[in-house]
Amino acid sequence: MRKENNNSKIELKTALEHGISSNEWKKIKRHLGRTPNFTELGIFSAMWNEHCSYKSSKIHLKRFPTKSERVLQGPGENAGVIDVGDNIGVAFKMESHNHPSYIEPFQGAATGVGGILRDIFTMGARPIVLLDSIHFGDANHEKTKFFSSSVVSGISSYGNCIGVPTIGGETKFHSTYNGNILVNVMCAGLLRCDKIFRGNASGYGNPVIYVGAKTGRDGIHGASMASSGFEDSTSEQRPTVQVGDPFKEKLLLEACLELMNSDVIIGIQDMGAAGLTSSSVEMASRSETGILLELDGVPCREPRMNPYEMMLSESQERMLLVAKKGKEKKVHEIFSKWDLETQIIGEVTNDKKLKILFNNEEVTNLPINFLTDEAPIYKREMSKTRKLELPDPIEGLDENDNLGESLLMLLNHPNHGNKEPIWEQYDHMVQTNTIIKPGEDASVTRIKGSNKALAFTVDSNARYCKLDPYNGALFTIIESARNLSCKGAEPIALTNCLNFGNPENPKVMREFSDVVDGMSKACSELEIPVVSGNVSLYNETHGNDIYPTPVIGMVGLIENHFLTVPQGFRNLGDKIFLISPSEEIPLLNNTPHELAWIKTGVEGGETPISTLSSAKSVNSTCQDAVKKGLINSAHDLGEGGLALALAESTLSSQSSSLGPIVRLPKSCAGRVDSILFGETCSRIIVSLDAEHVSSLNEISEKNNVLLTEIGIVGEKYTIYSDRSSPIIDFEIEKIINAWENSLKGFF
Amino acid sequence: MGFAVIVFPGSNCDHDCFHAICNLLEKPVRYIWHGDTSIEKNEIVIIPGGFSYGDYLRAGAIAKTSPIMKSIKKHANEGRPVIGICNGFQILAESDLLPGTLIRNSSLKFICKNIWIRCESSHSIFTNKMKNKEVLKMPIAHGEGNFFCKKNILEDLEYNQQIIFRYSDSSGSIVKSANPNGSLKNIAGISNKEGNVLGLMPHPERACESILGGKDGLKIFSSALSYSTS
Amino acid sequence: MRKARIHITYKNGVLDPEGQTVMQSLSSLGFQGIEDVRIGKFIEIDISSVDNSKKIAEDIKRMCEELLVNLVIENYEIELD
Amino acid sequence: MRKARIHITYKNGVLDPEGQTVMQSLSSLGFQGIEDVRIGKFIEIDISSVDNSKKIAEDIKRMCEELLVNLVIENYEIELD
Ligand SMILES: Nc1ncnc2c1ncn2[C@@H]1O[C@H](COP(=O)(O)OP(=O)(O)O)[C@@H](O)[C@H]1O
Ligand SMILES: [Mg+2]
Repeated sequence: MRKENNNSKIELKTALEHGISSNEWKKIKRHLGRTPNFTELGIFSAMWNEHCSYKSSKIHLKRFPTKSERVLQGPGENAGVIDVGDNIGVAFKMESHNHPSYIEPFQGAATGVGGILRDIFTMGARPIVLLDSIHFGDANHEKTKFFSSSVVSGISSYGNCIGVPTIGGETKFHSTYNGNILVNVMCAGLLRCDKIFRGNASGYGNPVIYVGAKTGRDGIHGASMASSGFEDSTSEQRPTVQVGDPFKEKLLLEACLELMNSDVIIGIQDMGAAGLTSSSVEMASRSETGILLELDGVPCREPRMNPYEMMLSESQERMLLVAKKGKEKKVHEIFSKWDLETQIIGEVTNDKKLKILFNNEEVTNLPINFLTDEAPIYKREMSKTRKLELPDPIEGLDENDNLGESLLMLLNHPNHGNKEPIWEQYDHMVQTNTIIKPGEDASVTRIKGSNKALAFTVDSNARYCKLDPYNGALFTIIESARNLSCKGAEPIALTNCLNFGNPENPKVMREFSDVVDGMSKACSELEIPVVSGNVSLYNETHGNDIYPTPVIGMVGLIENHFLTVPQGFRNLGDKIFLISPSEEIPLLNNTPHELAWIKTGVEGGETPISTLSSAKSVNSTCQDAVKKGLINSAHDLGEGGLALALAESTLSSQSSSLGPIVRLPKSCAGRVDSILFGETCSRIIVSLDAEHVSSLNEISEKNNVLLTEIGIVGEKYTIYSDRSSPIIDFEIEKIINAWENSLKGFF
Repeated sequence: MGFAVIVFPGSNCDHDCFHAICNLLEKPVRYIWHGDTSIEKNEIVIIPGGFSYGDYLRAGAIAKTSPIMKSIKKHANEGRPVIGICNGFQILAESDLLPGTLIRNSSLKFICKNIWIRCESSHSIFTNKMKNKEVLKMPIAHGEGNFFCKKNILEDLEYNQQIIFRYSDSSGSIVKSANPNGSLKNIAGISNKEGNVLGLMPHPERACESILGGKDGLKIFSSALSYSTS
Repeated sequence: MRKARIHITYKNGVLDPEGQTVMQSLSSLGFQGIEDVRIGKFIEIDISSVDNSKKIAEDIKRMCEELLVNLVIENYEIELD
Repeated sequence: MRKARIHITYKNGVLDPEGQTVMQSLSSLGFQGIEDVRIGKFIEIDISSVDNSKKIAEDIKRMCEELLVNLVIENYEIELD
């Protein structure tokens, strides 16, 4: 607990301890014409830190395309909203909870879920799905199992209790996250397009109401913690851990949605990081008003809490709302029905200031716009763009290695093994809409009361982004769009979480900028706007920055939910085709990155890309084929290339006795291992009944993509090259056995 | 004649049950808030799944103190049908409307997946639309579904034919590998001695449409309905 | 202000899956000679009351029987400061 | 055979949602004057060991720190019979 009170004179040293730089400190004193008191300093530290102000990233994020005919709300609100027709809107966003999850993985992950849920229902949307992107250290690192199992139980305990299905996600292990795990959670909800709520504090004299859990000393300095790197001893940060209460959140969710249906509130916002401070300031800022808070009314969990602590507490499951004057009673009634207490703690004012009273004393008086619009923005130094000139990892692979063994090795690796132990712990079926379950390229949820369905995917590819940030980011967006297309969904918008190292390192800032450029380019050409997102910087330990890890969460629209397909093979005798770009694929791009990394630990070579126009054509071809009901399965080729994709379509098959019998096309040149495991952008394998082949051909020609017949669905996993004896020939069992238990003990 | 879905703070399968009855079974259904007390005599009560009161203390423990529980007890004691699904089963066990108790899964983990259950007799109120020993496919989604009771109670359950569903494999064999949570004797659902109160861990309301993987769940609701109307 | 401390433990013969799992994990961590692990609850209740100890003790007992304890599988013990 | 009894409780200032919810529910059952409810764990471990008390106590301490207790948010106390 902080000993200073509001009368002690604040020195630069204290400001520095609060993460306020000496220049910022000067700026504050100059603008105010005085030295801020301790509570005010706390408020600055919260508002001006990286987490709230985006001071290092803001100038870059402006480059994202954020508009389309469907976008009803772009970045800047609690969540973005898109219009999917019939007055149905989808609100969605992704949030990181990396640092809290490293300190206490169960609670950190759980409260991460809580935070993103609140962002969604404050928009007036009922949350319909959660997805998680989780990155852990090397699978053999001593702490990895502790982190992976705790994070998954944390997500599961919170999401399951609330009753929002976790329908998808991604899980990766890599040594770059040994000292800094990533926990990103995405949530989407449904609302009526004509009833979007925003975090506004308008109407002078309207009451400001506090609702939800009591305020404790949780996470004081949590927001600042999230913005500074880790040192060895996390023990000093321990008392700030926040414990989540999913039950209270469920009550808040139901009460808020009921409230929003009753025409009594103006605006509502979650007290997330930097709690009461950021919620009140941001609401006033959006409406260009002021707020007067009387902190004596704040419900406190602990005795003798002072204004500084109340303003900075990060206790979970709390909301701030502005109601219409005279409707306080109605607000109170609705919340009490849900066993929640409300407390009026202030009002909207017209002086554009944040004023705070405590014990009849004014403890804060700060101009709102100085806290928000005039918060520092940095154009951080960047090193020159430089592709890492690393050797192509195929050089380390022995051409004569047994190819079957290589496949089994991939299947047995935690990054590709069976993820069921994770998603079986998540209630992925509640709300009875999940029509494509986790374990696929994308998951699909239907919208009751309409024919529509939504497809969701989260993807990242840190290795490609490390090797080549611009193209890595481009690749990731293309991959997400392709994942959705495999379900027959049209990609319509995305959210993202940009997980990077220390922005004060010019190399990191260069990576950041290039990733933003790559994303922007892909988004504008594919016409997929960015509608919300989150930036997590200072992901580093001992000066080692993590690989740049932009995580993309993309939403796709399916007009007829009966027309979507799984990734697993369905019928014996179906033909297997490969859809790929018509442009010539340089052999160089066919690098078996994942296999090389698993076998030799080497990462290098080129990040695979395709032109955006050919990516679009491949995606459209698949979408059209699904929409016309031509194909029975579709699966994206990603890490591990063709061989792994075929294995996944085998493993996902309901029947557990169907597998590919494939002959590598003559047109494939180069080393066989590179053809089997090489990672080329924009390829999809589909299976279909012979009678639909000609129709598929027509679509492919129309879209100008290459359609290659590679085999049929049989009862084994068999691959031939040009010789008469197969190069891989496995019973399905063998594939299953290698894959099934590779994550034993991790979750 | 219709269904009433009880809503506790923290229920989260209430909407799903409502949807299943209203749109798939196409029968009348309404919600009853846990703070209310009136149940119509001819209503079939469903206590849905979820985490009533966060499942704090013990799953279902706090819910049993809600006002509606008195009315449910009365309803049950008058021989009218009550179905507790998942958390609803836990609440019924806590309220002594059903014997035994549901403790943590033997894996200590929450499990959500499709499983098979076998209906032990087609004579009960809730299985009269099924064949004897019919095997049904249905999801489970729980962390505390491990049915436990004392030996003498288990004997009573068997003797009185109160075991309505057991976890089985797809062919109907009651084997250990088909038991997802460690329940005694693979028990997935039981009734009270009179047979009008059913508790089961699997979620029939999630298995009422082909697009979600099957319609077996409807049979439980329609059995209860045909009993009530007869 | 009075303080009640309540210990809730499983009855003999009741399965304790959590205790069993913890026991296994402890053994695999290398701890030897562990014969049994039982995991119960420990509840502390603060009461401000003008009632006498007897009344408070009765209240606490009722709390246990009505809510805190599942008498089918659990035992409890109350200590009142 | 030795018996260790371990009490695990939340650290001061850490939210105890379970305790808070139980407190509300006790109040709505009509119990008055309840100021706080905290719910912790109570673990009993039986050890058959030829070691001396000091060694056993050290072992139990290590069990707590390595497995039983989440030191970030919980405190513990050990009693050894
Ligand atoms: N953390 C998770 N939560 C939910 N679902 C997951 C999670 N991790 C993986 N999955 C499911 O398993 C599938 C395969 O996972 P993964 O191997 O990580 O993805 P990819 O095939 O994109 O490399 C994902 O598409 C997803 O549906
Ligand atoms: Mg993927």
